[in-house]
Amino acid sequence: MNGPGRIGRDETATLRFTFDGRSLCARPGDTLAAALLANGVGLVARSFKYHRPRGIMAAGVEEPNALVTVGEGGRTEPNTRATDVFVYEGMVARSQNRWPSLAFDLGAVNALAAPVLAAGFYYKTFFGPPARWMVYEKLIRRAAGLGKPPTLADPDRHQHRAAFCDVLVVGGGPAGLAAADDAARGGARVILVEQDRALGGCALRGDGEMPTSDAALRAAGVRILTRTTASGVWDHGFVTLAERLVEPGEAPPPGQPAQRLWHVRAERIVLATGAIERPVTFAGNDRPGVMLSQAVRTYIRRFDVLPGRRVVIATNNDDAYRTAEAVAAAGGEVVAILDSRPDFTEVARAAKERFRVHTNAFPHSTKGRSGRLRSIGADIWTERHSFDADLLAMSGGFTPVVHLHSQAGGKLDWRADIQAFVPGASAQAITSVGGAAGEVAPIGTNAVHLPHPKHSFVDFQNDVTAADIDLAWQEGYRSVEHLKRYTTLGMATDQGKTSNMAALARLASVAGVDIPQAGLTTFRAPFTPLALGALAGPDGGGHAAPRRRLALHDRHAALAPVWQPLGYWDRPRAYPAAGESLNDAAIREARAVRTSAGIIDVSTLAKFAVSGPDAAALLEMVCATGVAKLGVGRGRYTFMLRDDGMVMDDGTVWRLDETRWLLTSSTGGADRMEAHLSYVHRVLAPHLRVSVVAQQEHFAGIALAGPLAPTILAGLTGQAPPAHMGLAEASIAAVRVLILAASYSGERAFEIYAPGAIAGPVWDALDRATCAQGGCPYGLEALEFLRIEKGHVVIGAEADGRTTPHDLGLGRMLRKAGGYVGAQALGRPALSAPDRLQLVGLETAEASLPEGAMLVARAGAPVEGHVTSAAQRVLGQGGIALGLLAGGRARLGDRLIAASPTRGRHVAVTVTQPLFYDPEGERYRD
Amino acid sequence: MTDRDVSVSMEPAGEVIALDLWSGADAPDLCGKIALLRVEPRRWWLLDAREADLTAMIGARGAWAPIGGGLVRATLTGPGWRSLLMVAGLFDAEDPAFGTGAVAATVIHHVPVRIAVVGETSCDVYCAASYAPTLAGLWGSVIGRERVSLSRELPSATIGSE
Amino acid sequence: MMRIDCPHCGPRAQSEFGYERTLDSIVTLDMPADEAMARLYARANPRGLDDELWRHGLGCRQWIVLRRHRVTHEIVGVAAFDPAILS
Amino acid sequence: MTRYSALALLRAGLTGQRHWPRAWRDPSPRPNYEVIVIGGGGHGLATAYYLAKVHGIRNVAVLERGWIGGGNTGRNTTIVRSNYRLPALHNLFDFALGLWEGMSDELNYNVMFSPRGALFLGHSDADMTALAQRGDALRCDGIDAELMTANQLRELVPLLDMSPAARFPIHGGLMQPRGGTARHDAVAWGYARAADRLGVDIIQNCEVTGFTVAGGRVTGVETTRGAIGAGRVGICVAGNSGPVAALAGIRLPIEAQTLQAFVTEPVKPMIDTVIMSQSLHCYISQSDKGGIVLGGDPDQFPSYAQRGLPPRIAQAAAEAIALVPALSRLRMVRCWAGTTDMSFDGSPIISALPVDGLYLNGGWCYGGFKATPGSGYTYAHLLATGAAHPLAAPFALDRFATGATIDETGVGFMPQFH
Repeated sequence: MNGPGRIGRDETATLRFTFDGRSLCARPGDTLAAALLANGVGLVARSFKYHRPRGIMAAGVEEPNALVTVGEGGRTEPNTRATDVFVYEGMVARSQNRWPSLAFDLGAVNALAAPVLAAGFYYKTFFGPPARWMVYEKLIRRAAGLGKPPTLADPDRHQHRAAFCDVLVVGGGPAGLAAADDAARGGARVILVEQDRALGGCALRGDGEMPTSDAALRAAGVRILTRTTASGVWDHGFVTLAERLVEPGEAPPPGQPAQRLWHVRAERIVLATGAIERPVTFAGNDRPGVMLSQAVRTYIRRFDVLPGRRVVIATNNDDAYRTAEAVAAAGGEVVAILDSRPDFTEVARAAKERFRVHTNAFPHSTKGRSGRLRSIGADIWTERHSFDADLLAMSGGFTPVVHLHSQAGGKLDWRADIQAFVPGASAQAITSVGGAAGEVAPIGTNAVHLPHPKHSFVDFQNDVTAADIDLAWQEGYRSVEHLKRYTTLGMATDQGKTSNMAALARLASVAGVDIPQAGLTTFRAPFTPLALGALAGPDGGGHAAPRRRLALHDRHAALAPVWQPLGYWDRPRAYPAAGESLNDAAIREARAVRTSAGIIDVSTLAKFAVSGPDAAALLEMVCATGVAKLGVGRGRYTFMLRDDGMVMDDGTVWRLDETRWLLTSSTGGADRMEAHLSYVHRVLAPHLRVSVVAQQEHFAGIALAGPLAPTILAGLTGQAPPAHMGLAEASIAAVRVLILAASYSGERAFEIYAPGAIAGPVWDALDRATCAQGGCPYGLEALEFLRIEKGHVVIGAEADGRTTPHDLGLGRMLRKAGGYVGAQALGRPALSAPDRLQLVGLETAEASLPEGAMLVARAGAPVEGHVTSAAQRVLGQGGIALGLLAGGRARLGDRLIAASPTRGRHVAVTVTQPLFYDPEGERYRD
Repeated sequence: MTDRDVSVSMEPAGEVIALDLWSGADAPDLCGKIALLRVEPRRWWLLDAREADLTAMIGARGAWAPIGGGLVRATLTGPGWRSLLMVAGLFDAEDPAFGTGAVAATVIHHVPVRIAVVGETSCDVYCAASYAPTLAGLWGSVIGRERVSLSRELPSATIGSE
Repeated sequence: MMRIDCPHCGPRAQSEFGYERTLDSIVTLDMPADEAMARLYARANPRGLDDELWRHGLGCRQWIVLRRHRVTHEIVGVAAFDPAILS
Repeated sequence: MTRYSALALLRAGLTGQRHWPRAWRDPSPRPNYEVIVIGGGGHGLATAYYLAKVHGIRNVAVLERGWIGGGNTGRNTTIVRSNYRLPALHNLFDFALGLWEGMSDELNYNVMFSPRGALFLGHSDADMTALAQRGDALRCDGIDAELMTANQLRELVPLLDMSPAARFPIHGGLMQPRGGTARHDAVAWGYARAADRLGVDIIQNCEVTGFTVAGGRVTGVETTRGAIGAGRVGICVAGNSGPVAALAGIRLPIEAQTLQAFVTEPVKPMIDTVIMSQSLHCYISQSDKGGIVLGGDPDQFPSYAQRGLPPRIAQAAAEAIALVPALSRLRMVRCWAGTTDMSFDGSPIISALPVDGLYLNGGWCYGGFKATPGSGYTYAHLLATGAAHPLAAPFALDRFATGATIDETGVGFMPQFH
């Protein structure tokens, strides 16, 4: 018998799964890698560039080779490490990056072209126009990539959860368990995370003992999270933990999330993340059957799987001798131990009693066929040897997992005895223990003999060889960052976990410097790849933003309106009758307002109660218009500027009594205005005795507009309605309401405010009364028609953040004395340049003109402005619009083209005043 | 996980008044038996207070405005409330020091909230009414829809699948 | 994701806070126009410490001042905003 | 100098690729240069190249603190487009786009400029109007822009969620067919190699620590490798403009901020164009290697940490999944951050500074990569002639004092919100 297989009889292999359609069995607790080996499967994958056959090299998350696709449909997870997925009943796994099959992959022809496809070859060829590159690129893209992506939406949810602790211990091996135990005894809040399914770390492969148990720690109050990876350490002890609640591709129980991303804030972090064994660099070191030494032990002792029967061990340290013991104990044959060190260590000497141990021995090449290793060539002292073997267990030393320490800003120190970086000074309250702190076997450092650099792989997944590193150096890509980017070294899905140190060693040797001088690339989050769905958490699946519900939502919904998104809100855009188009509905609604009456939900307007003896003083700092002289019971249009003099927002300000005011402003600017009021009050004028309370949602608002509005309101309230820009309190449907006689539509109108929680009956009463008079509810589209006709500007359209009050024709409303935010900016010369974009009206005989179109004198002429908002006349014929036009106020009567090349429309327009309806405001009078 | 040991009921917060004081006085000293929450250093929410009563209590020491019309109170009942608040949260509701009577303002799943601890097995979470369906959706997904009830006065249409 | 020790609320996640501007770019309304624009449009922008105005907008909504290192993100001082620093 | 070509590559294959020379020399600084460009990113290297190529000024040094291309050139999401709304911006960026189209041949270095189209999605009628306005502004200035219907998008990007019930339903889009991506590192390397060939000294590991000024005129720089004299000095260090200008006692309307990006594990082709959104804050493209490259909003507070906020990544991931639901199970393999030079109107500064002979190219916010050749070309013009190139003239520093700001988003003087 040859190749990998289960040790002893496999009666407990009860889980069924498939690999490339082949039905196989696994034991509960098997990783896919263990199960494949148990079933004698050695060839698992094809490499990225040369499509070389690859097997399983590691037993943990550092695996560079054995990437497979797991799961089906929307749960498909490509590029899953076979060593980092536990088999579950019915699991479907597939190999990837091969065609037509894993065993016979036509892509392997790339290997023949390897002499040309050296590092960075694509920078030197494929010239010509971009269109030609696009042709090459298409082929390259198809050949690149690894697994096929899913095409369906993810059916599962992913959760985000916060946690806080005194001590976060990362790593559930002996060192981590001891740290957690210590911390818990001190009464601290402790979280222990382990990326594996089981605690134990190296103890699971028989190295060391567990100092305490899962149960004991839980009893001490430790929160233990297994199958959870600390993916990143950020500022101030913030750590993201990715918890897999089910395996890749596995369906979670109904209603349960598949993954959970923890946001942990830790006072102190203990990193017990262990060390990663390094491969040895030699020709053919990537072949199936070449495996890390500790991985071999893991498969034997944890999974009862012997990855090969005839085993050669290549090492530069004593640790690998334990693998020889394990192999022998499991019934395998240790063919030879190739120790690169010239002298026998104590351990080697002891091993010599049982095994064939060679010193000064280096593997130089491998031979294999059909995905099986057959023999290993080695240089021993000055002689060439060949060993028949189906497994090479290699150990090139150990690299402490310093990723999280380094991500957190910690320094790294060089340790020559282990040829690796270890954690130095921490930038945060972080300590490393155990293997992560450098407690690993020292290694021999005699020069590595490398006769075939072109076939000696350093970064297995990206097919970067020692020769590629040499070439990059030769071409001047000498900074380690240039080297990495030029060769793609360390940029594969394993992020160089097994390759970084070997690459640095090679770089240092060509540069003739020590490794620390060669430099080190940055460690970046995540430690292991992290699903976007888990990152997105409850925001995934299309919910990247909450929906805010109007207090009157159900009233509108009953009328089946067309909804319009506005920030997080959805508001009715129009209420079409059956078969009616949006535009027809909007025109019908707008005409109702012009001829009888309409009601519209204006609840989302920002509202602020500004109260106190200094309320007027605050308002005059915020508002650029006169406010303080407003009489009690009166209101006024106002606008606010930013520090740079641009119009920030507009609204109305009302004096409810001597010291109580109500300020309204735009929906979209509500949060910004809340912050601005707070800024002006608390930062610029904290001495003012004034209270600002946001009442945006306290009041639902319903505007009643139209010539019949006063009659309707009087009928409902039993009292005379307030005059235009006056206010009153009244009752409608037994609800106390505040009535502000403001108009946005150009008709006599009232904004009626009632507490949101009890506004329903008010809407119902207004709706009934309005409909009884031939009116109707209207939506934002009709409102837009009405306000454009009346020339009211909208924040975001006309006031686009680049317009001053002068640009909008509001200059005359500015308070001469200044003293408001933005006043100091208005004197800048460019703000009074004659060619500034200024607000104008535009009209056309055509039915409409394209909103957003450019204004030009004739086709092809320079752009002079644009259409900001367009509509059709509500009662008359033809299209009207507001626009911003260079020097516009001086150009009344000019004839221009509203040009929209993207929509194929060019409409002749005439420049007018930005006011198309009732210029004298006569309709506001009763 | 214990966050299933909790149920939620959401209803309009009723008459709530925001009170700002600019004198050195503190609201509890002025407002007698009115239940209140300190939500900012100089702002209190008066629960079930009547504006008419305030003039005499407060005088010129501050000003107030009603906010209850747009406020929803979610009452979380059961020992799992702390755990539930950690889902999509930022604030350490599991801190034992966050005890009865404590009030904290924070954000849960994009929704600005104020959390008031009522007792070891109960807390109130206040949010703007427009966001109530979002929170209800989130919580429903964690503890089961059947454990989250929304009062009929709240907009109920299509609770998201958050 | 910094932890900011709000003087009113205690330590909270950065997500609850918003950066407004540096202290030296606050424009008071009594400043001459030239000075106002100079403050608005010029920042020290150091690779080191600066004084910044933040707001705990999704918490207690108060304005606070951070003295913060812009490379390490170390917060060496945090205080409630004090208007005296403007005069 | 060996010219790169397919033939040369094949020939090198026969000789084990052993004969490729260094792509650029590693010279020691000379005592004096006609022009010193501070900053060996794409912009600085392009500036040096055009100084030599267009203006015949070859006595030029590029001083780089670390390794060339190591700043924002190597940290962006590689998107190239010119479809800005405001004329000053789209004219400058479209000039750059023209240079991108010929860059690989011009530099004899394949920068893999891939005009696969840059698509903005619209999620409402209001979005579509805003996109039409942008498109109309572009088309009236002769720049390509096409409105696309939902049906066209279904064909172009089959994995888009076109469901009307989506949180952000996709109504259509605005496409710039000439937009696309390029290989970011190659841009720095290509310009470096071409500039080096023309005699420019590219000096790495050389940090500028001060300016020498005599009679109000700059005469050179102090560096970690000694003082170097220069007739003119151009700062070109976007991300670090503030600290470098401060060495000359100048405060700028710029604040440094972190912008993050991230990439997934490589998968077979799934997205063939660059996807952005009018009202969301993420951008999506697939690299030639197969990784999905994603970016989002800046971190909105001042920082040089080159380390970002996890919630920003979460937001970009959520929005990307909302647009392309099949992304949910792909895994982020790496995230990184750059330091952006956020200006106070969101537009770059290409300008003389108040010290004679000292110039600034900076303030690129998060839009610098796509401008690289145009930025270098117009900055070289300014450094060579002392007068602004017409396309760069609107981007003078004094625009903040005069009020002639160029504010694409309209958010004003708060750099964190651009």
